[in-house]
Amino acid sequence: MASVSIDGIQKNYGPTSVLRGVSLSIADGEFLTLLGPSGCGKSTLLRILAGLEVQDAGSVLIDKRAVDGLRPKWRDVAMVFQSYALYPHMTVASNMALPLRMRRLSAVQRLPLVGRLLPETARITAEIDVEVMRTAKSLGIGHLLARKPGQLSGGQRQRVAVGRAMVRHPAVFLMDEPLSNLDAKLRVQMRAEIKELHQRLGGTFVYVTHDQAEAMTLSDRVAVMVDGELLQVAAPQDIYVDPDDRRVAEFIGSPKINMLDGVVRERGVVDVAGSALAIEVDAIAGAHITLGIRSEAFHFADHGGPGVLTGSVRMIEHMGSDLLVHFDLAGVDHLVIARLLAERAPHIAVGQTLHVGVRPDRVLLFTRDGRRLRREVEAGRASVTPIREIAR
Amino acid sequence: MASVSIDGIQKNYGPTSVLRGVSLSIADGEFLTLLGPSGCGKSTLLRILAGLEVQDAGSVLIDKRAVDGLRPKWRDVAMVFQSYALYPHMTVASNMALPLRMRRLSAVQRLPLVGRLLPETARITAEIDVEVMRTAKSLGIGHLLARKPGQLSGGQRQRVAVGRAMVRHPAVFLMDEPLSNLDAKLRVQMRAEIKELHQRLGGTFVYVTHDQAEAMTLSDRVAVMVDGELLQVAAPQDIYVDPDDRRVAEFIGSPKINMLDGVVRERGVVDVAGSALAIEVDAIAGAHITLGIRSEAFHFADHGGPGVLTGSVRMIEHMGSDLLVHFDLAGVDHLVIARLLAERAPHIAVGQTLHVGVRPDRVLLFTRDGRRLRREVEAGRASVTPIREIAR
Amino acid sequence: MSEPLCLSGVRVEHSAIGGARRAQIPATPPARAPAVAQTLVAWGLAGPAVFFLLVLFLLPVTGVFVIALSDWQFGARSLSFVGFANFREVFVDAGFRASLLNSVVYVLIVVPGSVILGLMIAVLIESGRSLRSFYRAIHFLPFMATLAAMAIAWEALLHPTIGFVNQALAVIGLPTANWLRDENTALPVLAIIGIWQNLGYAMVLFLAGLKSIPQDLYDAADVDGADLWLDRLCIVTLPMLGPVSMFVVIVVAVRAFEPFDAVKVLTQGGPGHASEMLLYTLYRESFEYLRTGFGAAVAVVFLAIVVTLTLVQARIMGNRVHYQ
Amino acid sequence: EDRVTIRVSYVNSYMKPIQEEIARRFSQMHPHIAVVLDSPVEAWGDQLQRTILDSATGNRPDVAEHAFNLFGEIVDRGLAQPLDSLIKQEEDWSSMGYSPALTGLGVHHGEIWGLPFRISTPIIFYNADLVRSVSEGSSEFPSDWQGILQVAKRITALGDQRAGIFFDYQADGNWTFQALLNLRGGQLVTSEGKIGFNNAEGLSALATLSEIGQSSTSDMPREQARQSFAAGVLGIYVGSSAQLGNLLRASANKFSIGTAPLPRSASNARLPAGGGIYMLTTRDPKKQAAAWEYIKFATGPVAQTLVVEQTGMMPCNELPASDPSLLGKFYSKNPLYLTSLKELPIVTSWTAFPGRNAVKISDTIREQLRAVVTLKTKPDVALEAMTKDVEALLK
Amino acid sequence: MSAFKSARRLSLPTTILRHAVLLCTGALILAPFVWMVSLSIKPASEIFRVSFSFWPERFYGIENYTKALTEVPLPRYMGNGVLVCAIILVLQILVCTPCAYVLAKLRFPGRDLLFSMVLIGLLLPHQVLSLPLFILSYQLDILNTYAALIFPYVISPFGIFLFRQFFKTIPDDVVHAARLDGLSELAIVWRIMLPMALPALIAFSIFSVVGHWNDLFWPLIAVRDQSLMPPPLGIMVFKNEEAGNDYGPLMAASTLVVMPLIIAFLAAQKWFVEGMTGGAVK
Ligand SMILES: Nc1ncnc2c1ncn2[C@@H]1O[C@H](COP(=O)(O)OP(=O)(O)OP(=O)(O)O)[C@@H](O)[C@H]1O
Ligand SMILES: Nc1ncnc2c1ncn2[C@@H]1O[C@H](COP(=O)(O)OP(=O)(O)OP(=O)(O)O)[C@@H](O)[C@H]1O
Ligand SMILES: [Mg+2]
Ligand SMILES: [Mg+2]
Repeated sequence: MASVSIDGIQKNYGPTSVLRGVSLSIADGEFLTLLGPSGCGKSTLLRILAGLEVQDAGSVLIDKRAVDGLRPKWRDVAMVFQSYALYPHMTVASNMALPLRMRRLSAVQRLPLVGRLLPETARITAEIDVEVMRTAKSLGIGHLLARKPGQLSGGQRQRVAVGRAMVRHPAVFLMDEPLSNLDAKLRVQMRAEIKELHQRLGGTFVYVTHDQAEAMTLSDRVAVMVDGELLQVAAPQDIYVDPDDRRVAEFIGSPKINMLDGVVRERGVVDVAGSALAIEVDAIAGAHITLGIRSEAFHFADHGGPGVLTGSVRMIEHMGSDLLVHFDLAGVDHLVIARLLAERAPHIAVGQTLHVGVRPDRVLLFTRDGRRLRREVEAGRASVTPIREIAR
Repeated sequence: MASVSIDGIQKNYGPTSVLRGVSLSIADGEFLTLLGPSGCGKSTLLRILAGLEVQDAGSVLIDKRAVDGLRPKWRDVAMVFQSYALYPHMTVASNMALPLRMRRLSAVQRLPLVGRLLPETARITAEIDVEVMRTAKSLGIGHLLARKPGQLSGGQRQRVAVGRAMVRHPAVFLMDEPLSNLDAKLRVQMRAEIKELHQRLGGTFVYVTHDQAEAMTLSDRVAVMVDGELLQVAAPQDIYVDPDDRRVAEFIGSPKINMLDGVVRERGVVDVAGSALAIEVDAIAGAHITLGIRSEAFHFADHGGPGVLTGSVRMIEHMGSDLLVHFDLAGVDHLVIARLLAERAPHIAVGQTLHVGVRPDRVLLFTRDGRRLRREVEAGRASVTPIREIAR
Repeated sequence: MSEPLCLSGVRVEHSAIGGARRAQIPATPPARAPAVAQTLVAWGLAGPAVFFLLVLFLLPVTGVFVIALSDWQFGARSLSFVGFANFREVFVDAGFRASLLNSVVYVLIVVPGSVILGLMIAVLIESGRSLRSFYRAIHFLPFMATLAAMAIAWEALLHPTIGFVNQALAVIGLPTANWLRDENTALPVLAIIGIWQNLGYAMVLFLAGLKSIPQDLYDAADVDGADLWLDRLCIVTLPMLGPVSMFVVIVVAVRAFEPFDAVKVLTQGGPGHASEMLLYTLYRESFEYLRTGFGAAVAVVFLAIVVTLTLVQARIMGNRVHYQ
Repeated sequence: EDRVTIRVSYVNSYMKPIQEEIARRFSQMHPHIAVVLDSPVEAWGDQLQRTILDSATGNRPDVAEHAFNLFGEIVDRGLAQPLDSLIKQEEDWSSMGYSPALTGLGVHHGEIWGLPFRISTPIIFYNADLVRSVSEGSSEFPSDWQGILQVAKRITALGDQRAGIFFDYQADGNWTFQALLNLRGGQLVTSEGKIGFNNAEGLSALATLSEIGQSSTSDMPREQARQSFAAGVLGIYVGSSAQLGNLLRASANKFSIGTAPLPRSASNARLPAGGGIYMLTTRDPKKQAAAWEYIKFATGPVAQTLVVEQTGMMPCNELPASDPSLLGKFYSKNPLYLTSLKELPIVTSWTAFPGRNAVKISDTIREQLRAVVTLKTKPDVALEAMTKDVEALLK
Repeated sequence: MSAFKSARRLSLPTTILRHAVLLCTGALILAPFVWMVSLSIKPASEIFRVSFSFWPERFYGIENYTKALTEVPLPRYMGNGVLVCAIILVLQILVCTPCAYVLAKLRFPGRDLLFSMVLIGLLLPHQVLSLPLFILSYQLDILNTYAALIFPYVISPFGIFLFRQFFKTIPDDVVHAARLDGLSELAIVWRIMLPMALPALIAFSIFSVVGHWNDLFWPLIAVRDQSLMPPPLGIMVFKNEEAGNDYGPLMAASTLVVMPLIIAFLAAQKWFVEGMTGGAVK
């Protein structure tokens, strides 16, 4: 158990800058997820934490100790790889025992034949076997110890990889997309198991994924990373309902958040796509802003009126209990998607006119260059972009 | 444009029977999706339609003509493959032109050097180029014609594959999981494009997927296939709300439908997990039945009472606007999942007691061996299993 | 062979349809059932290969056996079977026995030599970043080079008076030798030439094997604490190369049974029978001494050895190599 | 007249320039006959096998050179045409320089099968400078083995990679071994075709070989020995007189070369004549005439002059030696070439074991000889082994 | 890419050791080549002098190379080599690829039999069959012609095997797509499979050309005529003719014979390794 503190990490591969000064502190026992699109540098950051890669600037502290010069072995971290990286020629037991053997046995004791003869070796090996067995049992793979990885299913392999990380009780667990090789059903199941594992072990977890569902369901906090920068670090729910940045809002949530350009008419009223929405906004009249409206922030309205947007339906997707209705709005060049309860809106058909209401408290406001504009009530929580900066 | 009719198709690979008498008619211009778990025989059926595989029994009619002996080339079908199957050594233009060249140019005209010199070749080639260009433009890949597939992104490749299928105006489009190689974001976008394409071209589409979201959102009708059999063919919404079979109900919907065993206490009352639910069921008292309750059929209740289930919370997943609450019910050996509106249930925490109400009209009833038990009001719509058959 | 004809028949039929109507379903389906058609097409495509496999491999193998069991001579119009007389003669022949023994010794030197050196060099090349393709190319050159020509270079190198080897040895005060004319050194020298030639091949195969080891495994070993070069070698590299190694051993062993050019150019099997090896014996008896039956019997023995070797090794490899 | 092409197959690549020159001159005289020369093989045994193989595969040459001791094999297999009738048709045969002694070399079973093209004898070449430097004053080259080996030992002792003596025991058909036997009055093969060396002469010959081995360390391929000789590091080279021309050219006047006859150790000492005859192997009558012309030309005065001057062999035609314009003056100017010629009186035939294994037998004997020279085997042991091996192959 | 890629560079001593060892082995490996080139530019007098230096006192390269090119028909030998190798390669590709395709992608009765025939062919060392092949060439009356040099190699079981392995990695869907696009099976082989198997094709071509350019055994048996000889045989004849008297031109000729392959290899090195990775080691 240890806290992790990352301070101004930079990393370049040749001319391309992959990490541009990433800083982050992770509390002892926290489950932190690094979430971001493919190629944004998540794995690189994780590998720097593990000591597999050397940063160009910045430093890493584990348990308040700078570990920058340390080799992976001495950092007290364990890593679960996307491909599991099990040694295919070793049994599950040997795979899991390896980290312990490398630490507890001296180089001489590890020698193939000679090593066995040394007095201590047998005792230590027996100890290790006991620990491996205990860990394997706790993961439900006790009966698989004699098999080789090739004889296991995907889920079992994943458990072995976790077991290999667990067995030496590291201070920090690093996991690089450990579920992405599993099929959808299994992924959901293993997700729950990892969450349960974290609760049981109580260790510090740093988890990398590009799957938001994983990030949202597993984490204490989510760090959203785009292009080598951390955009926001917050609890999952906050990332969703209260993103700091337009890119975060757009990355999180499926279907993607609807972004509508609007102009402030007067205090409390914003003109959007021909309608005036009553939204409290701390900006001068005439300011150009962007409204982020999640699909579920819309609701079906029987007829037009103030605070109601009107468009024509272009496509309907049935999602079980809900409908995803794609509709055109005058003056908006992409389709807007509303998630409507199927029961409330049973008669919608393609080509029809649709009226949807917007819940003003669920509308997110951004400047045209992507910064979040918080309304007065929220001002206490985050830095507010002074509205004067906003170009007309 | 053509109707497709499949009649009693059977297919075995050695001893394993992959298709066990599949019959299905697809109307002219319909978008039909074959939905089923991996390995159930969807691709096999599609390949039989295309003529790439020969059935052991049964026949296929396209546009009312039996095509069983015909080679793929003469069936007037086009196929889009999961892997796109683009020719990596040819440019996008050549990839798209190939089907036309093979059909319009004679063997002699296709010869590498000699062919060019023949009088007709140039004219036909020019015609083909024009058509390819037109199709490519309509798909927004006009500027990519000179590239090779290796230089394209996943989405662009997918469009090229669709273009190659479109360019010769086939009567039937067959698509075998065309989106499964794309990442989640792109998949949603391409889904919309395929739907739009169908509306524009108006052709008959047979679409294979194991992703229900795709099936639900795209199709006019969905054919659910499990283990080489068609279990139900119906409109997407019906498949979801009114499944014929327990397997269909379990396959469709995420999270998976909750299945709770219950016993009929008396007419209109069913005992489930210690509570009595008021559910109209046409069965004698004491009959053992299974209740299928979708997660969104639960709603938050402040306190226990009749029609309310009570359990203890084991895990909470944040899903944006909703919470997925996993809870224990006395006497049920798996966790039950309820989808609750985040706003209505803000104070739930792991370990707490949870009360959830059930909407009786959303409960699906099944016999213990999996057949659907329809209630009286529904009896007109589907065959009803006589309740006397149900074992106590 | 009728397959090629049948193949063209199928093609003609298709293009005829293609000319008549395009993108339309013909009213009458083709007469042949699709499965039969596919079989015909398959055998049609494979036809030339089947023909040549029969004529150039299976027929000659039969031929070798027939000749080995008969008294047939070049130019003879008839033959009679003499049972195993040729084999009896082969096995009492001192030259053949020496040749067999030499081949075995040669293989026992060349195979481990090439494989171990090849592995060592491959691992060394891959363990650093600089000059990789340079080293790879250098070590692979002998495999490409025309051995008949290179043998002459070796001869010059090993020349007892003007050769670089003896000159160098003399300078550092080591004893010199007449390498190719000394019974004790001729075979080892040929074996060294064999290693020189095959090591590059083994190396390239190992390099290919090394490249297919996932980087993740090394990372995992690093995190697990196996971060010394030697540990990584023992825990990841060598075990992961296991299947490749078996392949390399087979390939090199089969090649090591077939040295000819160096023997022919450098020693002609001499001095004595000191460097006589199976393929050279086969050649000499068949095409120089014109002892056809004897030569064929040698061929059969040779064949038996190589085939057994390969099969045994394939069996040892067991399910690690999937040909299907 | 129709153009005819004839294919000529000969032995030894060092003959290539000479053969090409002969063919060129012949074509000048006979423009309608084109001559194609096969690329040469290096040993008479190979030549025998090549002709047999080529005949079996329908690829027979029209004229083929074969060794004196092996051409019987060709005859016995019916691969050549007798020349007697052709000779009879030649009107002035008697004045063409073919003495009965010469034509006798091509006789088998009473018929003439070929005309000799080259004759050589084994002789001793020595590096006169080296020999002088070790023989303290006496300028005569010793005439007995003991003296020769003394010199060899001294040269070997000079060190610096020097070798005293090389005896070309590798010569085809055990030619030099037969010479050692013949010089002792012994023989390789008896007239009945049995082993002729299993006796005192044989043992003595092997003993000499063994002593040669003791007095110098090097066993090498004959080409290497010649190079070493030419490079001036080998003192004495015992081999065919045919090498004289080559050695003179290769040594390029870096030192002076001397020649000497092999020591005789019996009154009835003989020397085997090395070399071969030109045989008519074509069956095509039209080609036969052309081929016959070629054979006559190649064994005639002009060609033989070339052969003698370039190699050091004896002429196979009596005309050139007596014609001062051809060889008369040459011999007086180049006394080294006379050593071999002087041996003419004691020349005898070069013999081979009968039967199909002739070549293999001589290979087997050669291996034993090598074992003796390299001191791997004692002479008596080698003699026994040799006898046993040859008997096995004679069956 | 690399197996040993790691964050940390090798330590300095290890790096030095690596280069030291590799330079040593490399030097040993190169020694015959260096010696060959060195002798090829020396006059005979320097060759036979007991002393060594790589560079000659008197540069004699031009003379030696001229002699190598004129003394023997070396250009002719090389021309023969090019001709024979090219024809063999083309025929092998023509014969092997359809068969490999059939084995990799079609299901039909007898496929396993066919494949075992290929495997048997792969096992058989070709030289063992020289005797019957020689007799066969005689019966066909093609001895001592180009045809004799070519015909035993018209088919390469190795080629079939290599292409089959590679074709197997090409998804079936590509074949299906091609059928739907209207290509005949033969057209699929030439227009789709072969271009997609380019690395295998290059690796195989190198193997084939190297093998047949360097082959001494069969030409030694099959041809007599100097004008038909491929390079190794020609070199051997040249060596015999020189009888070791003049290493200079001989080494010049050797250098000339070895050179084309080395240049070709250096040019195609990348694909070659890739092809080996893709096909052979699987
Ligand atoms: N060794 C390397 N050399 C050069 N560039 C590299 C190297 N490793 C990674 N990169 C680049 O750095 C960027 C970040 O890579 P990284 O693997 O960290 O991304 P990621 O966020 O883990 O993506 P993914 O979700 O696809 O795994 C990528 O653009 C990648 O191309
Ligand atoms: N050529 C074949 N030989 C033997 N079995 C086969 C063959 N092709 C398919 N199968 C088997 O037939 C069954 C159905 O295969 P099919 O490819 O149709 O499944 P699918 O529904 O498309 O699955 P997925 O969603 O994974 O693509 C599978 O169990 C598969 O293993
Ligand atoms: Mg990553
Ligand atoms: Mg499928």
